[in-house]
Amino acid sequence: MTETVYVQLLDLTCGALLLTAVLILWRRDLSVIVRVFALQGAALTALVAVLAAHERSGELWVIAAGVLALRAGLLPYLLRRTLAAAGEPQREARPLVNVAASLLAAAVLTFLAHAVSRPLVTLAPSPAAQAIPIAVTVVLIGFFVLVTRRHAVSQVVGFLLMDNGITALGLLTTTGVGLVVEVGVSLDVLLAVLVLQILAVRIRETFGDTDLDDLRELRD
Amino acid sequence: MNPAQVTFGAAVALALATAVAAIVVPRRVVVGAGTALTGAAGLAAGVAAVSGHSFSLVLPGLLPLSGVSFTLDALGGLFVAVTGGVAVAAGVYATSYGKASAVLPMFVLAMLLVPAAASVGTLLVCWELMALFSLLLVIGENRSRAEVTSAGRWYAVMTHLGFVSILCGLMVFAAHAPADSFAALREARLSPAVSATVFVLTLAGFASKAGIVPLHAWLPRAHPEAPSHVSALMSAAMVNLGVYGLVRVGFDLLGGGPRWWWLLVLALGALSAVHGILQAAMSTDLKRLLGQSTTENMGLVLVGVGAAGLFTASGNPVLAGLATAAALLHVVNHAAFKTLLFLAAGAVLHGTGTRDLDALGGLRRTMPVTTALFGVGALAASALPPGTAFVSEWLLLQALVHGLPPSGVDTAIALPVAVAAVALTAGLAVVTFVKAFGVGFLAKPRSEAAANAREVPYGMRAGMAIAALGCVVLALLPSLVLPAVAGGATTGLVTLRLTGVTGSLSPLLLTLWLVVAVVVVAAGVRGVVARRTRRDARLWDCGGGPMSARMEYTATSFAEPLQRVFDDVVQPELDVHVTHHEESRYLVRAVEFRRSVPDRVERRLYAPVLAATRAWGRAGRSLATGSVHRYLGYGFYTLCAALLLLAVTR
Amino acid sequence: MTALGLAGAVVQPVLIVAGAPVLVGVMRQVRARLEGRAGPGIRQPWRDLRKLFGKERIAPRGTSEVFRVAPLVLVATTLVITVVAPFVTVASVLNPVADLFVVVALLAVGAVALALAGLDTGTAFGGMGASREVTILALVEPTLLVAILALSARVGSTNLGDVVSSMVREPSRVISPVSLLAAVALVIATVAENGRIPVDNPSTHLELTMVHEAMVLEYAGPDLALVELASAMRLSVFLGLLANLFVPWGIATTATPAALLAGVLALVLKVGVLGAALAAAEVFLAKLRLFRVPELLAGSFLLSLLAVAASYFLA
Amino acid sequence: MTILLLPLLVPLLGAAGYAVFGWRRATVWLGTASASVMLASSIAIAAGDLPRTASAGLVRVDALSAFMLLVIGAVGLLATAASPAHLRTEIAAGRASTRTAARHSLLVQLFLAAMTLAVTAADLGVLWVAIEATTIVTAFLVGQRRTRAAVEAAWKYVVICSAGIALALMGTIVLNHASVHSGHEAGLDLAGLAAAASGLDPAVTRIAVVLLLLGFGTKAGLAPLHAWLPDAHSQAPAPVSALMSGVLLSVAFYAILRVKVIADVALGTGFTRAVLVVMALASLAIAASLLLGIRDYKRMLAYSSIEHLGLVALGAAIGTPLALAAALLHVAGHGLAKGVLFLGSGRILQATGTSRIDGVRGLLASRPALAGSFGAGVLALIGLPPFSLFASELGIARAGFAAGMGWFTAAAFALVLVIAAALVTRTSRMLLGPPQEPATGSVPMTLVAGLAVCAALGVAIGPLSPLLHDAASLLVVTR
Amino acid sequence: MLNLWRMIRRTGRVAEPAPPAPAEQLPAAGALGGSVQIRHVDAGSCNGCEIEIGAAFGPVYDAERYGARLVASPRHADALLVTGVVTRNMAEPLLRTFDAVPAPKVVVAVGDCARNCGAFAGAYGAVGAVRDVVPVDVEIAGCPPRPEAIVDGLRKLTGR
Repeated sequence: MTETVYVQLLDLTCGALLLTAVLILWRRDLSVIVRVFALQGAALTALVAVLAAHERSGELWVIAAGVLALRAGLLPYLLRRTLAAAGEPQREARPLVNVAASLLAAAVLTFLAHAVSRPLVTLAPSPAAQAIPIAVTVVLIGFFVLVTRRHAVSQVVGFLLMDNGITALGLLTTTGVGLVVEVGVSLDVLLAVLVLQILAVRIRETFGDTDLDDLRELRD
Repeated sequence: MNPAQVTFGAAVALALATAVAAIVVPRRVVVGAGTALTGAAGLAAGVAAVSGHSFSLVLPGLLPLSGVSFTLDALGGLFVAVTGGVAVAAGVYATSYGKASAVLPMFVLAMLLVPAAASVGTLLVCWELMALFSLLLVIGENRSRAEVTSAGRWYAVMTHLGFVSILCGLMVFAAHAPADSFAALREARLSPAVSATVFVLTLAGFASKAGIVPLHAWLPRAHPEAPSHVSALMSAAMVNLGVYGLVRVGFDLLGGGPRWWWLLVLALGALSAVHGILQAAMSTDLKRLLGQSTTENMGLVLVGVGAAGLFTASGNPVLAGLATAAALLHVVNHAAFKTLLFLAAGAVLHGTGTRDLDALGGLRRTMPVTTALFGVGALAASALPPGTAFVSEWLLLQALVHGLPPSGVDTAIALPVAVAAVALTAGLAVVTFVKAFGVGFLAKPRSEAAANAREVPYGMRAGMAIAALGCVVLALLPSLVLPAVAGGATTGLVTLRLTGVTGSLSPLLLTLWLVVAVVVVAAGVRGVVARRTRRDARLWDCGGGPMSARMEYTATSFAEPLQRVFDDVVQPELDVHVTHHEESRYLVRAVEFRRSVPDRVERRLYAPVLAATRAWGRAGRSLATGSVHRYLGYGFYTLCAALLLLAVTR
Repeated sequence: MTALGLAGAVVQPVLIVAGAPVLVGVMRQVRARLEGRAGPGIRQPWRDLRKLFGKERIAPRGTSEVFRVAPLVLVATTLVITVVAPFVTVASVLNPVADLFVVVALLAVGAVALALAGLDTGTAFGGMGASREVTILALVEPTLLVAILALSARVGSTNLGDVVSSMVREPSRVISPVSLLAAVALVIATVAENGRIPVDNPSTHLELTMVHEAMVLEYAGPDLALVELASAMRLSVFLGLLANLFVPWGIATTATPAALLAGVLALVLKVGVLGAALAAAEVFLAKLRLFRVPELLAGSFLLSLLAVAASYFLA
Repeated sequence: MTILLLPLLVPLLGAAGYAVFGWRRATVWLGTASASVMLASSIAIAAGDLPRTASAGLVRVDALSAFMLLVIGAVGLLATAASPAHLRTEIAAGRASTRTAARHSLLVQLFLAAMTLAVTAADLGVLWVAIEATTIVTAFLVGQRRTRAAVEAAWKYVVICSAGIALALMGTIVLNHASVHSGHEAGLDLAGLAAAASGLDPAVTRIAVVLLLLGFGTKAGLAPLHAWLPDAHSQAPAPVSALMSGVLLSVAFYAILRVKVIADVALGTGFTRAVLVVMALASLAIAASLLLGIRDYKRMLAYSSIEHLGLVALGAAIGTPLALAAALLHVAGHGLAKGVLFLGSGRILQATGTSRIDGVRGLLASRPALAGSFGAGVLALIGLPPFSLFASELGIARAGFAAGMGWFTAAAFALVLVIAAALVTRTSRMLLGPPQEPATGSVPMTLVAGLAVCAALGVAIGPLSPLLHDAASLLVVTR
Repeated sequence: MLNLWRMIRRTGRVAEPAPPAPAEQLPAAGALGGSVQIRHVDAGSCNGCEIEIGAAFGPVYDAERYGARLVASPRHADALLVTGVVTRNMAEPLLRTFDAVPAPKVVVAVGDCARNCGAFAGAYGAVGAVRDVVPVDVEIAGCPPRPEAIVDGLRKLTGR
C-alpha cells in the first residue's frame, strides 16, 4: 500500500466515522440509528484494517477482528434486541435539542475538537494523527447525543458513539494501550451495554415507556 | 512533682473514671460525686497554677496529624479553678438531681482542658469536645420536648459557627508562625492586616461562646433548656472560656493591638450588657432570665477587657491592670452567683414543675432554704452591696473613671458611654432580680403548682449551699482571689486599695457596719415601741376581698413600666384579638391579649439570614430535578468549557 | 480613723436623725404657706413619728420576714451613710465606704428592700409600687453614676472626702460648667430618688399616681415610723451630699469644736435652704405622668453626659 | 503465591462460593469471612516492606495502595458483617428472595475484588478497567429492589458513570500518547509515568489531566458529574450504599491522586491544584445547596459524601504532606463514619418503612441504640472530636492556610458550616421529639464497632502513622 | 410661673385665724400627741359630708394645722372618719377597715346619717348608724355638718 492510498483510505474511513456519527444525530428513527451505528462499527473496523495494513501489524488485525465482532456485530445486535423489547414507539420522539440545532451544535463541536486536539496532532505529526480531531469530534457528538436524546436506546448509542470515538482516538494515536487493557476495556463496554440493555427492559417494565425524561422520581 | 500537675492529672483521671463508672453503674450519686471530685481536683490544680506552679505536657501521639500539648499557667489556672469550683457545686447538686449521665464528667473535663491547651490544635479539639458534650447534655434529658430540640439545633449551629470562626482565625495565625504551639505563635511577627483578621475572627468565635450580642441567640435558648446543673456549668463556667480565649489570643498571643480592637470589644460588651439585661428584665421564664443575665454579665466582663486593651494601647499599664482585675474578678463572681442561681432555679423547677415566674410565688413558705439561697444569689447578681458582683463592678467603674483624664477623644467618648451602660445595666439588674426574687419567691402562690411546692432533697440543697458559700466569701473577702486575677492592681486584705490610683473599698467592713446599723436600729425600735407583739391582721384589701392570687402583680406586669420606657428599643409585640358576638359587633364575646418581647437583634439579624438560607435551599433543589439529561449536561458543558479553556490558553 | 472622722461619725448621724423630720416639717410648712395655709408647724413630723412608735405593731397575713426587716434595712443603710459620708466633716471614720459608688449603691439597697417588702405583701398596690420604684431607680442610676464620673474625673478619685476637699481647696471649680451641669442632673436624680414632685407626690391619696406610697400601704405603727424616718433621712442625705459636693464651704476640716459647730450650722443652713427651695419649686409644678418620667430622666442623663464632656473638653 | 494477590483472590473465591452454593445457612457468613481475610491480609501487607510488585508487574502495592487496602478491608468488613442481618430482614419482609440474596452477596464480593484491583493495579489502564468494572458490578446492586426508583437510579448511575469514566479512558489514551512520545518506555505504568513525567508534553498532558480528573471525578462524586450519587446511594441496599459511599468514592479518588502525582511533575503543582480546587468548591457548594432543602435521609448522607470528597479534593489540591496525610485520614474516617451511617439508615428504613425525614420522629426515644449510633455518626460527619474526621479536617485547614490558600479553605469551611447546620437540623428532627412507638431494638454492634474505630483513629493512629505519612509523601511533588 | 408667684404674693394667707381649742378632749388624744392620721370611709353617704370634709381640709379651715392629715391606708391611720348611713354592702368593709387600723384608734361619725341614720332610718338597704357596726368615739352633727364643726371634732382628737 502506497502512502497516498493509505492516507486516502485513512481519510475515507475517518470520514465514514464522522458521517455515521452525524447521521445518528440527524435521524430520528431508532432502527435506522442502530443500523447506522453498525455501519460505524464497520467503518471503525475498516480504519483498523487500514492501519493494520499500513503498519503490517498482526496485533492490529486481531484488533480489527475484535472491533468488527463487537462494534459491528454484537453491540448492534444487543441494541436491536433492546429496541425490540422496548416496544412500539421506535422513534426518538422529541429530542431535547431539535435536529437542526443539534447539527449546528455538531458543527461547533467539530471546531472545538479541532482546536483542542491541536497539541495531540503536533506532538507526533503523521497522517493518522491528522485524523485525531475527527475521533475527538465523534466523542463529543456521542456525549451530545447522550445529553439530548430521550430514548433509552439513543442514549446507549450515544455512549457507544463516545466509545467508538475513544477507540478511534486510541488507534489513531498509533500506540495501543496494551492488550490486557484493550480486552478489559472492550469487555467493560460490552458488559456496560448488557447492563444498560437489561435496565432498559426493566424501565420499560416498570415505567411502561422508555422516555428517560420521565425518570424523575428521584429528585430533591 | 508539681502539685498542679498532680491535681490536674487527678482531675483527668477522675473524670474518665467517673464516665466509665457511670456507664457501668448508672447512679446519680456516682456521677455527681465523681463530677464534684473532678471539680475539686480541677479547683486545686487551678489554684496551684495561679500560685505559680505551672506545668507543660506534650503528647504528640494523640490527635493524629496535630499532636496535643498542654500548659497550665496562671491565666489558664484561674479559669480551670473557676470551672472546678462550679463543677463541685454542680456535682454535689447532681447527686440528687437529673439523670445519671456519663457525659457530665466529660463535659467538666473538656472545660478543664480548654484553658490548659497550649497549641492551636489542642485548643480547637478541647473546644469542640466541650461543645459536643454540652450539646449532648442540653438535649440529653428532655429530648422529646420541642423547645429542647429547637434549642439544641440553635446551639449546635451557632457553636459550630463560632468554631469555624475561631478555626479560621487561629489557622491564619498559625500560618504566619513557625508552628502551631502558643509559644511559637507568641514569636510570630504579623502584619497589622493579618493580626486584625486573626483578632476579628477569633473575637467573633469567642464572643459567640460568651453569648455576646449579636452572636448570643443560642444562649437564652440552650441554657434554660438544659438540666439545671448543666445550665449552671454552661452559664457559669463554659461562657467564661470565651473570655479566656479572647484574653489569651488578644493579649497573650497577639500581644495587645491597636485601639480600635478594644473599642470594638468595649462596644460589643456594652451592647451585650444592656441588651442582655433588658431582655432579662422583660423575661418571665426564670431560667431564660438567668441565661439572658449571663449575656449581660459577659458583656460587663468584655467592657473590662476592652478597657484593659484600650489602656494598654494607650500606654497606661496601671489602669489596664485594674480593668483586667475587674474583668477577671467579675468572671469569678459571675461564676459563683450564676451557679447558685441556676441551681436554685433548678430546685424551683424540681419543686414546682414550672419555671414561669407568672405562675410562681409564695415559695418562701414551702421552700425556705431554696428561697434564702436564691436571695443570696439575687443580691449577688444585682450588684448591690454587700453582694458579690458589687466589688467587681466597683473595680470596673474605678478603672473607667480613672481612665478619663489623660486620654484621646475616642476614649473621652467611649468611657462615659461605657460608664452609662454599666450604670444602666446595674440599674436594670436590680429590676430584674427584684422581679425574680420578689415575684418568684415572695407574695402568694400564683398557681396550684407553686402552692404545692416541696423543698428539694439534701443533695441539691448542699450543692446550692456550696455555691452560696462561694458567693458570700467572694462578697466579703474578694481579696482572697484578687491577687490571682489582678496581679498587683490592688492591695490589702480587708480593705482593698487600688495601686497607682486613689480608691479603696472594704466590703467586709461595709457589711459589718450595715449589720451593726441594723442591730442598732432594731434595738432602738425595741426600746421605744410601746407594744412588742404584732397583731395578726388581714391584708388591706380596701375592705372588699378576699384578695386572690390573680390580683397580684405578675412578672409581666412588674416589667410593664420598663417595657413601656424602652418600647422603641425592644419593640414588644402586642396582639389584641376581639371576638364579637354574632348578633352585634358592639357586643364583645371574648378579648384575647397576647404580648411578647421578641429579641430585636434576632429578628433583624437572624431572620433575614434564615430566610435567605431557606431560599437558597429551595433554589438549590432545582439543581437536582431528576432529569438524567440535565445531569449529563452539567458534565457536557463543563467538558466543553474546559476544553475551550484549554484550547484558548496554552 | 482620724479624730475628725470620729467626730463626724458621732455628730452626723445624730444631726441627721434629729434633723431629717424637721427638714420635712420645714418643707411642708413652706408649701403650706405658699398655698395660703397655716401649716401644722415644723415639728409635726416628729409628732407623727412619736405617735407611730407608740402604736400597735401589725403583721399582715401572708407577709414574711422580708416585710418586717425591710424598714430596718432602709434605716440602717441610710444610717451608715450618715456616719461615713462628709456632711459636717471632710474626713470619714471609714474611708473605704465613703465612696460615691458605695453611697449610691447603699441608697439603692434601701429602695430594693422596700420594693421587696411591697412585693412580699402580695397586694396589687405593693407590686405596683415596687415595680415603679425599681424602674425609676434603674433609670436614675446612669445619671447618678455619670454625674459622679464628671465630678470625680478631675479629682482622680470617687471618694467623697477627696471630692469635697478638692472643692474646698479650689473654690473656682464651683462655678465651672461641669459643676453646674452635674448639679442640675443630680438635683433631678435626687427628686426622682426621693419620690418628690414631679416624679412622685408624697402626699397623694390616688393609688394610680402613687409610687413610693403604694409600697408602704401595709406598714403601720413603728414600722411605718421607720419608713417615714428613713425617707426623711434619705432626703436629707441627698440634699446634704448635693450641698457639700457643689457648695462645700463651711465643712469642718479640723477637729476643733468651733469648726465642728461651724460645720453643723453650715449643713443645717445649706440643707434648709435647699429643702425650702425644693418645696417652693414643688408648688409650681404638677406631677408628671409616670410614663413621661423617663423623658425627665433622659434629660438629666444628657446633662450629666454633657458634664462629662465639659470636664474633658473644657478642662 | 504472593500475599499481594490475596486481597484480590479471596473475594473472587467468595464470589465463586456464592455462585456455586447460593444463599444458604452455610454461606451466610462467607462474605464476612472473606472480608476479614481481606482485612487481615491487607494488614499483613501494610506491615511488610513496601512497595512490592507481583504478577509480572501488573500488581503493585506501595504505601498508598496499602492504606487504601486497609480502608477497603475495614469498611468491607463493616458492610459484610451487617449484610446477613439486612438480607434476612429483607427476605422476611418479602422484598427479596434467596436468589436475590445470593446474587447480592456474589456481586458484593466481586465489587470488593474490583476495588482491590483498582488500588493494587500498577497500570493506569488496568486501574481504569477496574473502576469501570465497579460500575457494572454495582449496577444490579443499585437496582436490586426493582422498584421504579431503584431502576431509575440504576440507569442514571450506569449512564452517567459510564459517560464520565469514558472521559477518563479518553484521558488515559491521550496520556498514553504523550507518554509514548516522551521518549520513555513507561507506557501507562503508574510508577514509571510518575518517574518519567517531566518528559511529557505539557500541552497534551493538560488535556489528559483535565479529562482524567473529570472522569475519575465522576466516580468520586465530585462536581460536575456528581448527580448519579444521591440517586444510586439512596436506592442501593444499605450495605452496598455503605461500600459505595465509604470506599468506592475514595477508590476513584485514589485514581485522581495517582494522576495528580504525574500531572504535578509534568505541569507543576498549579494546574491540578486549580482544577481540584474548582471541583472541590463546586462539590461543596452543590452539597450545601441541596442539603439545605433535603427531605430524604439517605440522600442526605449521599450529599454529605459529595461534601466530604470535596474536602478530600481540597486536601489534595493543597498538596502539602500534611494536607495529603489529612486527606487520606479523611478518606478512612469518612469511610467508616459513612459506612456506619448508611448501615444505620438501612435499619431505620427497615424499621420505619420510609426514607423521608418527615416520616421519622422521636427515634431516640423509640430505638435509642440505633438512633444513638446514627446521631453519633452524624456528629462524626460534621467533624466533631473525638472522631477522626475532626483531626483530618483540622489538618486540611491547617495545611490550607499554611499553603497560602486561606481564602479557598475559608470558603470551604464556610460551606462545611452550612452543611453541618443542615445535617444537624435534619438529624435532630429525626432523632428528637416524642416517640412514635414504644422503645425497642438491640444494640447494633457493627455500627458501634465502626464508630469506635473512627473515634479511635481520631484519638491516636499509632502504628498507622508511618504508613499514612509514607503514603502522603508518595504523593508530594516538589518541583 | 411668674403669674403664679404674683398670685401667691397677692393672696397671702387665706387660712382663717384658729378658733379657740375645744374644751373637752378625748382620752385617746394623749396617746396620739397632736398627730392624727385620718382614713375616710364613705359607708353610704350622699357625698354632702364629703364636700364639707374637703372644705375642712382646704386652705380656709386648714384642719391640717391642728395635726390632722388624711391618709391613703387605714394602716397609716389613727382615726376613721365615717360618713353616711351604713349600707348593707358597706357594713362588712367598714368593719374590716376598722380592724385594719392599728390601736389606739378612734372612730368619728360625721353627719346625721352616720349618727342616727338621718333620713334613711329604717330603710331596707341600711344596716344602721355607724355605732351599730363599730364603736364610735366622736360624733359630729349636721346634715351636712359645717366645716367648722368637723374641724372642731377633729381638734378633740389632736388636742391642739
